[in-house]
Amino acid sequence: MNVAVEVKAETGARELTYAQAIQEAMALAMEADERVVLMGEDIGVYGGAFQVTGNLVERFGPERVIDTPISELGGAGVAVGAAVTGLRPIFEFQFSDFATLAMEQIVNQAAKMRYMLGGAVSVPVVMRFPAGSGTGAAAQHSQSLEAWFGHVPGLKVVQPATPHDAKGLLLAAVQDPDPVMIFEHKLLYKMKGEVPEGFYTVPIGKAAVRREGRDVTIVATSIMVQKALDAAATLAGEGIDAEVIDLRTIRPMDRKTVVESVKKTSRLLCVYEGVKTLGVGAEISAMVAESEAFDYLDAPIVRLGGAETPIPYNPDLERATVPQVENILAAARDLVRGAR
Amino acid sequence: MNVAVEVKAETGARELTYAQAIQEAMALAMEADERVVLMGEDIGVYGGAFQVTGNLVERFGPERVIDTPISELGGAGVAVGAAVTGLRPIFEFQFSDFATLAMEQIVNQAAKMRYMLGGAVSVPVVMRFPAGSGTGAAAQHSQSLEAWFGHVPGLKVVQPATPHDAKGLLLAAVQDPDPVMIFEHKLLYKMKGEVPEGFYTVPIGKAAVRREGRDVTIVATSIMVQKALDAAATLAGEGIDAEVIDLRTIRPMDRKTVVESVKKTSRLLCVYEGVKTLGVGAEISAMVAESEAFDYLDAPIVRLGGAETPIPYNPDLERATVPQVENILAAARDLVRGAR
Amino acid sequence: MARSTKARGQTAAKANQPFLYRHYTPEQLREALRKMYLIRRFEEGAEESYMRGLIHGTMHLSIGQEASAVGICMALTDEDQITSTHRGHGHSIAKGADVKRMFAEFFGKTTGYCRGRGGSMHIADVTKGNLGANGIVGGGIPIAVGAALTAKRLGTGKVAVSFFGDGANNEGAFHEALNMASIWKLPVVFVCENNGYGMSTSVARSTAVPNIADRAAAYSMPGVIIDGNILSKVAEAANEAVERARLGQGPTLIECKTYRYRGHSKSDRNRYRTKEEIEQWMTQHDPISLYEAELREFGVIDEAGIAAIRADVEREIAEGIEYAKASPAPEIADLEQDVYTELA
Amino acid sequence: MARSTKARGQTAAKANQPFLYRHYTPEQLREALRKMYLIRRFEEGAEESYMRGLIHGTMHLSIGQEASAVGICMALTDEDQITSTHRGHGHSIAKGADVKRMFAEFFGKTTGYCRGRGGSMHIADVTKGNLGANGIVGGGIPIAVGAALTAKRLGTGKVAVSFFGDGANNEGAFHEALNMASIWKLPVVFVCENNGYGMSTSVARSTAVPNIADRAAAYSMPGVIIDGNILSKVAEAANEAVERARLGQGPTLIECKTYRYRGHSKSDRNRYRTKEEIEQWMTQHDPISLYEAELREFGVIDEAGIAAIRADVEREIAEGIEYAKASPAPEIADLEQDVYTELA
Ligand SMILES: Cc1ncc(C[n+]2csc(CCOP(=O)(O)OP(=O)(O)O)c2C)c(N)n1
Ligand SMILES: Cc1ncc(C[n+]2csc(CCOP(=O)(O)OP(=O)(O)O)c2C)c(N)n1
Ligand SMILES: [Mg+2]
Ligand SMILES: [Mg+2]
Repeated sequence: MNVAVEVKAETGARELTYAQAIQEAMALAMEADERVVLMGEDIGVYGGAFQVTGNLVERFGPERVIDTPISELGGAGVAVGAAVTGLRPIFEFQFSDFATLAMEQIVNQAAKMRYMLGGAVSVPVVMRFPAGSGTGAAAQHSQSLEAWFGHVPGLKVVQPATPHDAKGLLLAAVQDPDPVMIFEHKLLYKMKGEVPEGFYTVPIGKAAVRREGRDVTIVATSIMVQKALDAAATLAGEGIDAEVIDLRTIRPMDRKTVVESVKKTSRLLCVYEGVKTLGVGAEISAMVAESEAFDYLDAPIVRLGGAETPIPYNPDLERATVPQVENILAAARDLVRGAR
Repeated sequence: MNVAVEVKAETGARELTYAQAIQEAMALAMEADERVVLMGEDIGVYGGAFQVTGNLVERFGPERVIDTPISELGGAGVAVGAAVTGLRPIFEFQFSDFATLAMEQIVNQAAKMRYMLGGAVSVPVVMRFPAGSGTGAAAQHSQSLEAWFGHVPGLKVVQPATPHDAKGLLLAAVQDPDPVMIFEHKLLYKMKGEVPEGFYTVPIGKAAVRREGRDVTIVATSIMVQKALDAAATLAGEGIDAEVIDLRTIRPMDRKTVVESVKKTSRLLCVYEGVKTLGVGAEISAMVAESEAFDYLDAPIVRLGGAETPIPYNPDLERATVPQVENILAAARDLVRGAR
Repeated sequence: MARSTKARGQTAAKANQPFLYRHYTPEQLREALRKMYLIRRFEEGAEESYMRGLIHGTMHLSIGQEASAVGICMALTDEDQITSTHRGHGHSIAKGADVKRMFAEFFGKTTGYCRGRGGSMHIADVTKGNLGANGIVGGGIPIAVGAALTAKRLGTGKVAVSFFGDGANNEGAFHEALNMASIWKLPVVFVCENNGYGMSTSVARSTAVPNIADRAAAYSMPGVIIDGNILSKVAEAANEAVERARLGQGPTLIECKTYRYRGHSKSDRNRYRTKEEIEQWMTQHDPISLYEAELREFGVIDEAGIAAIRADVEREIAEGIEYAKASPAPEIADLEQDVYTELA
Repeated sequence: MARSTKARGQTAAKANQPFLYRHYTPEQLREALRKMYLIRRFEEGAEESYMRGLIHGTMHLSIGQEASAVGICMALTDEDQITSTHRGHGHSIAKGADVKRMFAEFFGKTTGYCRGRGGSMHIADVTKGNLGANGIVGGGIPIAVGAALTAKRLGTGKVAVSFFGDGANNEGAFHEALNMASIWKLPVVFVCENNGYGMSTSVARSTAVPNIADRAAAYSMPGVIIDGNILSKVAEAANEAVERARLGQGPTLIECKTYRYRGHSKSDRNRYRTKEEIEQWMTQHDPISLYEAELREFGVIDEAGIAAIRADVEREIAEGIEYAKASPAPEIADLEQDVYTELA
């Protein structure tokens, strides 16, 4: 079953945290399909480093909620091999930074296997990556590496920004026949939001317009979506009407939604946490600059991305490393008022 | 000694292949500084998978030309540890694709160690990555992954396009106190070109204008530079005067040279072999779109990058996967004649 | 080929024969010889086609290592799964692939196993349980463990086999995968084909133990060292390990000592070993010659039988090459097909 | 602290005493006790500061593991180098770091060892040979091998020590690094601090061998298992391994069996082990109590001496915290400093 449209659940929505929404999605997937297994470090009795798997091991047992040794490359490879042969593993990296140990299996094997074998197999593996800064964990536990994965044909890459999407995109990912990488921002885990009960999917590859506006398009990803909305609320008071797009999927990118928006607003601001250079915003910008929206542009395309530095430990430095609401405000004002 | 300018050798230049130029650079570096060691798989008696190290093991002995086991992560880590403690290792990956096994040491350790330790150490390691397609080696031996590295603060990333630069950038890299990643296109190894004798460096971070022109700026990397020049020659016959920039360094990118050129030509075409989405061209495009050159642009910014697919084995498919001269010609014509 | 139950209750005379001859029928034994020939002639045919420019890229020939591929796969059913290596033609044929479609793949044709996308380094036949050769040294080892996890979890009774070389044993993936297979008691057999070198680097220069199987103890699994050029020894070790796996007793590491006659790949100048060493293996310890002699000794085959097999193999190879030549090349327009699964 | 040559030619009576007491002077032995106290009180001080919101992020405390850090570093000179782990405060102090600058780092100040960029997980003191804690499990192991390569290549006579946990032994980096250290006979000592768990996962559930040192055989190096809570045993094993390394005889793997009293990090709910288990270790096998008793038994120290050390440590900790509080925070404008080396 591959649901291409967003199914609205019959039952009313409750408030759940982002982490709870993911956990609920995993539980639903496991109930519905016994081929679904969870793998990762300390996801069993510990409940996961961020308590996302919680007590699922009690419900589904250690045969389906599998604590792996600290072996990211091997673990990811086992998940890939299991996916090719009939399971539907959801593999949790404890921190997205540790993906650096498993790029071989993700990029050379999972992403390419179907192609290299001429379509003879599918690799329905889901990998979850707790990402981002803001926790004081410094340079090796705070990276936002989603751009790397967006550069790899064969992978799909999503970045849910709300509890609703965290659940819906995970359920879509589990059903997807191809490898799906989910980047979850650690600071979002405690964010609350409406989450429908029961089964629904959010389509991979579709952005969401979170706020309509006429003056400037702000395309944001992950935790930056809320910051962009906060900025937009302030901007509205200043007479600047911002459209905020939640990109949701990095690969394949929803060209149409972004391009249409820029044709309307004539201004584009990209906001993302990953390092600015060669980050997701570079692609958004380049995609628009080569599109039919180019002729509509009234101002340079501005990117607000992470600083060109590893994430520092000191909290004030750390905060200064990634875009904040005040940076979005300043950039949007400049863009619209033509300071640049 | 840190030479910031391009030193012209006294002695006349001879023709060397790109591979010979690299070998000569390594030999010079080893003669000048006994801390320089080479590490990699089969770089000793075998001479390297692409015969780049050749017979250096005979000249410098197995203690300085070190055959590693097939252990990319560990080998890279040993090189990093050696660099921090006083050696100047030049580490060869047999194929750049195998960097996927060593991203941890490159990205979490080499790139960040100086920063995490507040400047207490430097990591003068050089890593060489034979990259690119065109050899019929299929999806796991043909990738162009330089964009990933360009996204990582703490690394410097270069892509020499000529034998001259291959030697000069390698010598600059060996002297550099920070980790430098060198992406060498496999198809360039046999390319011949003038190479001065003796010691000289090509500055990291400076692009080269290979052909001046007024109608369109073509920014190309690595093997695409020659293709762009070939295209430019044809275009000249059609009355289109293309400026061709060899980017040379991916990180830090030479913003000024590119922006100045676009201000002159008003049109930008980016040509690179890596996958188009989130490849190097995305950054070039975005950098220009947010620069003062934006106001000079008369047409959308066009990117010609690799297809959104793993590299296929069949030679015709393989060729179709990456930009060729005819694609550059078509794109440049469209850009200048306003077909788009 | 599956284990024969028929072959079990044989005459008492057989009881003194080696395992192979007790366990398999004469037809199966002759089929094993045919496969060994087929592998060798396939690779010679591929080599020749390469020289003639019909195949491009590079290739890694396993000539000299046929007993290991065939002996291991004799213990497997068509449902059992293998992961293979860059030197994977032998595994592919031993696991039941059709040389027609293999040649077609090498020629880059749509009729090839990978529709021309994979070539030699990614040859696979999923219908026969071959999950594919692999361009990444050690890349297939965790994947085989994953296949074994599926088998255990879904109770399919399948066994997974991971082939890899001596060089691969120094990769982190080897370590991580063997450890997981052991703690989870998965039905997987690790087969190290130790041909003495990883490219130019000898085991002595790359590996801190004299035998790769010495490392089995680090994963609390049996480590078995065998002469990988003697088919009967390989098959016996394989059967034991596969049975152990199928009974839920966990993984085994088998080390087959063998040798490759050809260079590492098409660009090897053989500077790291002597002509004498190569000659010695070829003339004194060739797996096909050794097996043929054994079959004759046990009266399983005679000269005519061997000649028939050879002729049969020649025909199959010639037909395979013709098929490959005649097959259509892929359409450029289909370049991006199969990057993703097409959704219905 | 360096080996004392004075301590060698002592009276015959000493010959019956354990290695530690033969090898080191009473001052050195008392200094070892002081360091163990200092580590414990430093971590308690850090914990308290964390609770009071003076330190942010997370931290991994090594309380209960002090004997291993101190015992190993006793065998090292200031020039010898170590790589450490996420649980690295003890290694740092044992290798000679000043707690002032450690606190300052945890408080995110410019006077900290990493100028506020690194925090607990990257604490380092390169001037004393500590190349740094590491946020990546197993990340420091190859780096230590690299340090040993430098030592061998440049003939510096230095030895490198890599600390890591039991969990780290299942990382590919462990395997690759130990293999290279062995084939190249490098002056490096691998020290596994086996505290029974990698986060929540016990050795039994994660590792296919009962002892980590059982894996030493897979790299043809000595594997030594010791009670890591008995300082004298740790120091003896360390001296032997370091001497072996310095003599060019290659690496050793030492496994110190130990236990951490606190949770894995600040967010651990200890659901994977029992209160009784923790109590048992704390009351029956505390490394500081054990060492103190030994020192008393051998007459190296008395109550007053212990009290003096404790008071001294208290003062040092209090001063350290004050220093950290009073130190300046980094300037935001300096954010991108030290990403690259500034060229002259
Ligand atoms: C990760 C990785 N590193 C290096 C290579 C290049 N390479 C291909 S085969 C090979 C040697 C492999 O040796 P071994 O495992 O003994 O297999 P053999 O070739 O002897 O069959 C090397 C170094 C690779 N393909 N993948
Ligand atoms: C590569 C990597 N994987 C996972 C983690 C998360 N993590 C941090 S410490 C730890 C447990 C380490 O266990 P062990 O090596 O036994 O050291 P201990 O914490 O017991 O001192 C884990 C899983 C990490 N930091 N790095
Ligand atoms: Mg080999
Ligand atoms: Mg532990």
